[in-house]
Amino acid sequence: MSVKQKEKPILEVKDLVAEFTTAAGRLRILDGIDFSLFPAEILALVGETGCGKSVTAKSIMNLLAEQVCKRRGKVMMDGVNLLDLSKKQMRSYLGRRISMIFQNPIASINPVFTLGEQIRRLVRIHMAGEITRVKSELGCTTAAAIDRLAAANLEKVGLTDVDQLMRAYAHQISGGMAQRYRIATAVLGNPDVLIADEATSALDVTVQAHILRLLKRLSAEKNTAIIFITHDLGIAAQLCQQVAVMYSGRIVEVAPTAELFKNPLHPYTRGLLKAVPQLSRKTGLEHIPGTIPDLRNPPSGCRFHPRCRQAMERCRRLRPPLVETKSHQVCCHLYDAGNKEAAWAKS
Amino acid sequence: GQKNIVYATSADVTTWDPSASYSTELTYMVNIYETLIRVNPPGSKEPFSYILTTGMQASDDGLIYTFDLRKGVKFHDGTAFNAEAVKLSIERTKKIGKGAAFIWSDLEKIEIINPYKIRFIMSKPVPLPQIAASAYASYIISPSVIDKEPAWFDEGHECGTGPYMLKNYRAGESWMLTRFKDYWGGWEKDQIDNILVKISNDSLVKLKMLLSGQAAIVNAVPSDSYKAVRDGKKTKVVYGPSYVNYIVFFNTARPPLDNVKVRRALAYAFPYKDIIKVAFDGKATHSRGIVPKGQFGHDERVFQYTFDPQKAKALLKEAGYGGKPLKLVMTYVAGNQAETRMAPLMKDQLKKIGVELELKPLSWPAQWELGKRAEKDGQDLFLLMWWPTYSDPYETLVSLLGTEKKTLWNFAYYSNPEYDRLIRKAYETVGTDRQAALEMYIKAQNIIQKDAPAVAIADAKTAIPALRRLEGIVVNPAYPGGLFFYQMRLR
Amino acid sequence: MGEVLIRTQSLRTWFPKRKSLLGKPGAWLKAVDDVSLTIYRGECLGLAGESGCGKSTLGRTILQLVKPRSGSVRFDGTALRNLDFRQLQPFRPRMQMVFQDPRSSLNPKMTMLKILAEAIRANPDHDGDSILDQAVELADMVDLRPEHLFRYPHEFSGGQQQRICIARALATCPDFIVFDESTSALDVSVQAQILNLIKRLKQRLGLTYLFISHDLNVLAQVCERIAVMYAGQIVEIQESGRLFSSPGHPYTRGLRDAVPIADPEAKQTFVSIKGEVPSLVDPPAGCRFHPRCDFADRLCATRVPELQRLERHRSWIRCHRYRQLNFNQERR
Amino acid sequence: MKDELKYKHLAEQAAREHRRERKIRTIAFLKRKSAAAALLVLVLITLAAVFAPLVAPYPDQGKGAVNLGERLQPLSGKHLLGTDTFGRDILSRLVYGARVSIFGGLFIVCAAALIGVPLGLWAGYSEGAPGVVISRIGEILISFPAVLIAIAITTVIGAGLTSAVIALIIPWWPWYARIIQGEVLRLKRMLFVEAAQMLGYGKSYILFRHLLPNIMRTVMVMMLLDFGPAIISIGLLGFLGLGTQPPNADWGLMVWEGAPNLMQQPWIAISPGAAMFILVMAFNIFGDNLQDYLDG
Amino acid sequence: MLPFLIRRLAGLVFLLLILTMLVFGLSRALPGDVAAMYVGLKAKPEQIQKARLELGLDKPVHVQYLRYMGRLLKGDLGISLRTHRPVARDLKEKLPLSLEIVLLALLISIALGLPMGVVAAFKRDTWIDSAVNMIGSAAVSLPIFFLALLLQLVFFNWLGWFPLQGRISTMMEFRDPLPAVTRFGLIDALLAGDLEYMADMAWHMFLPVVSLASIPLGLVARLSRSSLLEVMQADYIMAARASGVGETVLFFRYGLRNALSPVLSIMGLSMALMLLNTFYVEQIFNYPGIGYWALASIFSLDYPVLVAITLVLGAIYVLSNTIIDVLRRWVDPRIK
Ligand SMILES: Nc1ncnc2c1ncn2[C@@H]1O[C@H](COP(=O)(O)OP(=O)(O)OP(=O)(O)O)[C@@H](O)[C@H]1O
Ligand SMILES: Nc1ncnc2c1ncn2[C@@H]1O[C@H](COP(=O)(O)OP(=O)(O)OP(=O)(O)O)[C@@H](O)[C@H]1O
Ligand SMILES: [Mg+2]
Ligand SMILES: [Mg+2]
Repeated sequence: MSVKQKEKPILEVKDLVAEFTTAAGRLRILDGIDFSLFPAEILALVGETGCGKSVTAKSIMNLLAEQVCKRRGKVMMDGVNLLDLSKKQMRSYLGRRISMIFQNPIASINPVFTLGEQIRRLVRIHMAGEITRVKSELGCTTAAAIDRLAAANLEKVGLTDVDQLMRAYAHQISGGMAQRYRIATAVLGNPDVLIADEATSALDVTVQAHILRLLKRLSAEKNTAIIFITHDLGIAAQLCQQVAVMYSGRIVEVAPTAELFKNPLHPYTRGLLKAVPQLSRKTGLEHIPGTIPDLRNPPSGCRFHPRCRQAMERCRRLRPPLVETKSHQVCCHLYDAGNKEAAWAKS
Repeated sequence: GQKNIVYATSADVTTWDPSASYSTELTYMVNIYETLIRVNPPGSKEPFSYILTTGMQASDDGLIYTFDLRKGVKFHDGTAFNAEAVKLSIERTKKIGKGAAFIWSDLEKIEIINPYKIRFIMSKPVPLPQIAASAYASYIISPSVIDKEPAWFDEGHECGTGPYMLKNYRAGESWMLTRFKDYWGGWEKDQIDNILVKISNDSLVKLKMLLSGQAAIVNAVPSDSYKAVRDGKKTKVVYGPSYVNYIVFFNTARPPLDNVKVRRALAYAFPYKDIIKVAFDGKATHSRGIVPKGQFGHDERVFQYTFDPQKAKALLKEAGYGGKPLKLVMTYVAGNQAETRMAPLMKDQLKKIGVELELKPLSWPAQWELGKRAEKDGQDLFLLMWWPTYSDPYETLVSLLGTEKKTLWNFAYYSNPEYDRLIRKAYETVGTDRQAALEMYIKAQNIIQKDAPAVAIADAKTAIPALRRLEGIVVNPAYPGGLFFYQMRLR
Repeated sequence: MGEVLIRTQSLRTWFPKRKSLLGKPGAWLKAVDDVSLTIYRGECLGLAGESGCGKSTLGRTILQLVKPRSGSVRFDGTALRNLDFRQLQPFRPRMQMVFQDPRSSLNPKMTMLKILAEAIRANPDHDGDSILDQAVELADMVDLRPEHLFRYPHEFSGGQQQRICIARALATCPDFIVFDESTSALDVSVQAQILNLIKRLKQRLGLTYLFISHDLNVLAQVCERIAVMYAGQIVEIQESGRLFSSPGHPYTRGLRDAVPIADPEAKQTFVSIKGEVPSLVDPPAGCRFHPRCDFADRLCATRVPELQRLERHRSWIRCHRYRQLNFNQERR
Repeated sequence: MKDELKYKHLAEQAAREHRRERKIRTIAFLKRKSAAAALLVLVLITLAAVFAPLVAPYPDQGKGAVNLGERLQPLSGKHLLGTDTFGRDILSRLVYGARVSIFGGLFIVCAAALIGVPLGLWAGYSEGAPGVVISRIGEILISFPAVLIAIAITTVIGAGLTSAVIALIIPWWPWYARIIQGEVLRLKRMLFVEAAQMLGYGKSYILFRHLLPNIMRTVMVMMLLDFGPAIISIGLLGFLGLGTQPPNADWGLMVWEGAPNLMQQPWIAISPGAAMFILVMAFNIFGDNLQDYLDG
Repeated sequence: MLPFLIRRLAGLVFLLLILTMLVFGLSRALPGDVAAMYVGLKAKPEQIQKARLELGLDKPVHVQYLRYMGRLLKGDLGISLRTHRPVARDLKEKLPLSLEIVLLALLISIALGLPMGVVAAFKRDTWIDSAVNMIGSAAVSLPIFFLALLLQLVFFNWLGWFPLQGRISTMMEFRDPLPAVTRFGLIDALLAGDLEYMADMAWHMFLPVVSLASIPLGLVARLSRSSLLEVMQADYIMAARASGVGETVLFFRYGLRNALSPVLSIMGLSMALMLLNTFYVEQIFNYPGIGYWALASIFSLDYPVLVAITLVLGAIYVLSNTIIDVLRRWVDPRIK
């Protein structure tokens, strides 16, 4: 954050809290999320299963039904808190300002309509201006203009044989193609923010590479800011400028990528990095002991303390504050004013 | 305008071929076709009315009958009626051999004397007038259609001399009887032009149709509703005699009903009065022998079983069935309203004398089929609704209890040579000496009452619910279910 | 080391694809097509390749869970292919498999104890009285506590479920275990736990593994040798270190380069293999990889390359041009 | 030895925990008003059926004894639901008729499951010929009107509740076979089946130890939801006179017997019809709730 | 698509073959003397014997069956034992009557049930939702004969809004019948331009159709609700929402089509169920269709009619399922 202080963030999430009401009672899934996203920035959001990455994404998009999930806090975009918007008001944001792609690309395409039908509808929704432009330029019908725009959008994400593709159904195409198609539909309204929720986890490495390259290009060309949610620290390292590490409903550390990998501050981040298998590393893997907390009765204080080797008495009682260092933001008692030295010493 | 009525009924048509007809289509047949003579209802001055004839002479030995035929009668297609038509019709019926054709089995030949005089020569002195007036197998058909197959008729074609013609036949659903302009009897004011027949098996529907005025006449309403219809402002019930009676056969071929005492015990245990009240709305008579009241052969001298549980118990004890309850099975027709009401009453009473009666309602074919095979392993009691084909007790007596090589109707599996001989003799005597025949019939019936292979429960009455506006409804038991629309007047 | 535990020879597993009207297969899906490989006792052989290339099928064929169409599998000297159900039974406990999806591998209606007991009983020479003791021992071996034995699968986390699966595989005292993507559904930290466990067990019990994964990083952690599979065929078998430093096959290289490295310094560009995975029903003629290969020439398009033995012991490659191509340089 | 005791203790504790959890869930389930109401209705009717001789005001009339003195009485204190054409107390007959509905329905559903489930298991597990043959037979039986089957059976063994029940089971079990077959085909792809195969266990072992426990839930829900249709079907056959025979009570038969009097004495037909409606509705609501609860 | 249709057709032929064998075999194996029934009440032994020869009943069963099949191929279904009319002819008259009310009932159950389910899903957990749920449960729980009687009692006896029975007013029956073009009464009346006739017929059909429609209506309403709710949870709905597709389009266009497939399957079942239910409904409303005929034939063990009806019902069952499957493929291209 400190690097880009001069720029204004395009998206700011402040103290986002999400609570689910389930049969088991109220679950506080998000426990105060804070981060900012700057134009053209790719931010990685990493963390273990169930730590709330997807809920964060869906909360930002305002996609969760109010009855199931109560949210507090702010998701600021252009000075507007998205959480305050009604479904109807939200429509002027979704797809236009902020968009999202999901883990399973095939499942996120409606199986009973052709790809063409679906993308055409989105063209109609988001590209009204272009449609009239193309119509007047080429002197064709609206339908033809829509077709043309749809095809152009598909070609932009590197899909070939577009005519045939538009006539295909979701189950007839490969995962890689499906994800390209989803990206095409997601960025068709030129959103400023794209959230990619594990967008490549279901794909092969070779296909994943293509998709990652595509996203990188997109971000560079269109100034789209991307939140890339992933398990894979490799992707975070290679694709993103900033990395946010999440643990059980909180972001425990945010830092520029190089900084984070070189100098992880939070004990959880450190553990995570040591657990990543790497071709080059010959030494054995280390793992974080214990398991992720049960959200039905989360640990008091710092939610990570039961698994933390450096846990102190304070960690058990107090929720750690957000501490800003030169390049990091970290949520840990080790970096409280009084404790700083101790922490540095230990690391 | 026209006088139209709706007749709602369950009496469906099994065939339109007058030679083969032997079932409920009789209702319509008597309006479309005619017989040479017609039996009059009991209590009439004359035993017969002349229809297609004007006179009849019998020889003393009862073997030769000569008829004078009516002149100026036309068939529905315009063909003239004459002796040839009569001869061809009867011969066709005999040849086809379906339905009630057996009534002509003692006919030797028919001689045409002139176009309007014809002679029937019999091999035995059987009661030919009754036969010629039979509700089945005695209709005169136009020579123009005499060669047609039954299938032709079954499509809804006809060609008779009757006052009504058939129109718009929709099998199992509805059809119309419409006035034959050139009917020899001529037409008067208020006679009915069209009768729409609507088939309905549901007595409730028929009741509602009648009450709402949709139907002018129906063949039945729910048993408990007769009072309401009878007392209705616009509706009435016309009662009349009927030859329909309900008979219980005892399986004499196997224990315990092979024991006459047990059979008699049962006969004393049936609640005749209750049955008449609940099943027949009080409008039936306690049977006296298996020949129904009103028919020739029915007589006060025939012994009658009455409801007497004490006696029944005593008889059972005598037969050695005093202690443990006796288990018996009774079959009856599931759809028959009277029978479904009789059965529980019988069961209830028999229980009181220590007989456990299991009720087994079946469809008619199933009941019949079981009855035919049942000597060893079928029902013990067989409840039958019966009506004679023609107005002579012989058919009833021989069919139901005469010795049979293969069971057809004798569900008692009863055989008594003396009885067989007696009724045959009576049958052959009736043409010449009616009184002697009657004595023989009474004797035969008393044999039955003593042996008790079967006991008749009730002789039904015909009850015809109709609108009060519809007059002239005449019940003629010789034509069971037959409605003579020609006699009716709609005011 | 050096003793052969498993040897397959020209193994072919074809699945009938869509039946014609008469019920005869119209076409075959050649999931495994001409695979010959050797697994030595005590080693861990990795199996890498893209999704759908037949990795799982190969593993299952070796274990005789699917019957091959032709070729042979020898386990400890015995040809397994022609054995019937009964004859196969003594071999079953000696070979086990651990799947990718632990949740579906555990019967939701059985407690962990029942699951383990079932496996223990499957071993013909198990000690009948002490099933509970053995179960406790097994639980201990996979770092679960005895009280876990009485829980149902849905009461465990994903990592714990995978531990149960491993314990079940161990219960029969096998010689050989196939791990089919056993860690790919897990989080990194849990994955690390499981990988460590697997490695530890191998050392402790002297097991032999076939370790299937699409994640080369993971394979590098546990395997001595790695086989790379492409469209039903093995294209290369290499010692794991060499495979990364100097991959022989263009496909292997492409695969290697596509894996993101968790080190921002590495500066990867995500240049990857072009094109899509070929259909297994009618794979390309010649070298199956040639349509996607940057180095293919005419020969590659027409002639099927043989799996050739490299100079180095226990290394094989299936490529016409591997001598010309030298990917010896370190990764870019 | 000591260890064993300890494990035994642990096992007991686990079981206790399980029971407690189930209890909590059950209580939550019963807190749903509709479920509780439905269950109450079911329990009441079942109790009435079981203790018919005690519950019915006139037990012998419930069994068919006539009482000509009190024919066609309207509702009154003496006869809460009036009397029928034989003077029998309708309430008593309803109570006895409940036996037919409940036990007949129970029998049909159980028998259909007992036939259908094993066949479905077999068809699903062995694929190939048995699967095809069983599903073909099922298809044929399903497309065969039950009334005709009832007729056929009636002509052989006579009309009665037994024939009606048999006639309904015949086209009923294929549904179970069909659903179970699908379920087995699904479960068969689960990896635990393969795991068991790998341990050397044979088909029947896997079928009964692994697949069967996993389909029991489906079967239970299906049986519960089938109860209503089964009861109605018995009623339908009773209505046609192909089911229970008079003078025994059966709700369908009672509607049929009462139908001719619908205009003057509507209570005769309406009470059994309404009773059947309430019972079936209770089963349906309870089944729906249970399904929700098991799925959720 | 074509191979699929061919396969289904082959299946149909196979099914009919088995059905004929079964029913034919049953009709011969079961007690009940076909010849005696043919001759009718009070038949004499020699008449029965004659009929036996006439009907070919003296031949071995397989010969009889082959003969029957031979005639069947020519469209001859034999002769009714009860009415002695060609079965095929009656079938031609009565089947359309029943199909007409069954199809109308199907139409109504969809036209009402689907919107009910959709609205309930859309207004999930509101009073509308619970009302639809209640109505749906009640509709499937009503025994059909009871419902029919109740409708008669209320709408004829008490309110007098609808006629009691039959398919047209008796007044109309005194007029000449309409030319039978399609044999569907309403359509024929429309073709003949006789709107009065048509209205009268529709008025008579109302109560039978309502009775028939009750169960399918409940099924469709409940199923479309639950299916739609399930579909609305799917990833692709979430994805479309995230791309800015409006809620109404999402629900009524994207969601509905996905939810339709199970609803369609239940319609195939409903069709078969309703055809069986005509047995009761037509009896109660005195509606002269195939159900009424079947029931009358059942009680008189009119085997040729029963065989024919079984065949027709079997064929309709398979055909309607085939149509439904075609529709489902059209709605959902994933179905293979
Ligand atoms: N609709 C819901 N109702 C109740 N709980 C939910 C719901 N959606 C998510 N959760 C819970 O919220 C927690 C966080 O879920 P989320 O999907 O955000 O995790 P994630 O970090 O995306 O995990 P993964 O890496 O597996 O995708 C989980 O414990 C999950 O069970
Ligand atoms: N039982 C089977 N019947 C038919 N086809 C099958 C069967 N099992 C696998 N296949 C097919 O064989 C091919 C190879 O499958 P396999 O599961 O071996 O691939 P894989 O390399 O393990 O892929 P993944 O990485 O996705 O697990 C696939 O196209 C698959 O569809
Ligand atoms: Mg997620
Ligand atoms: Mg696999």
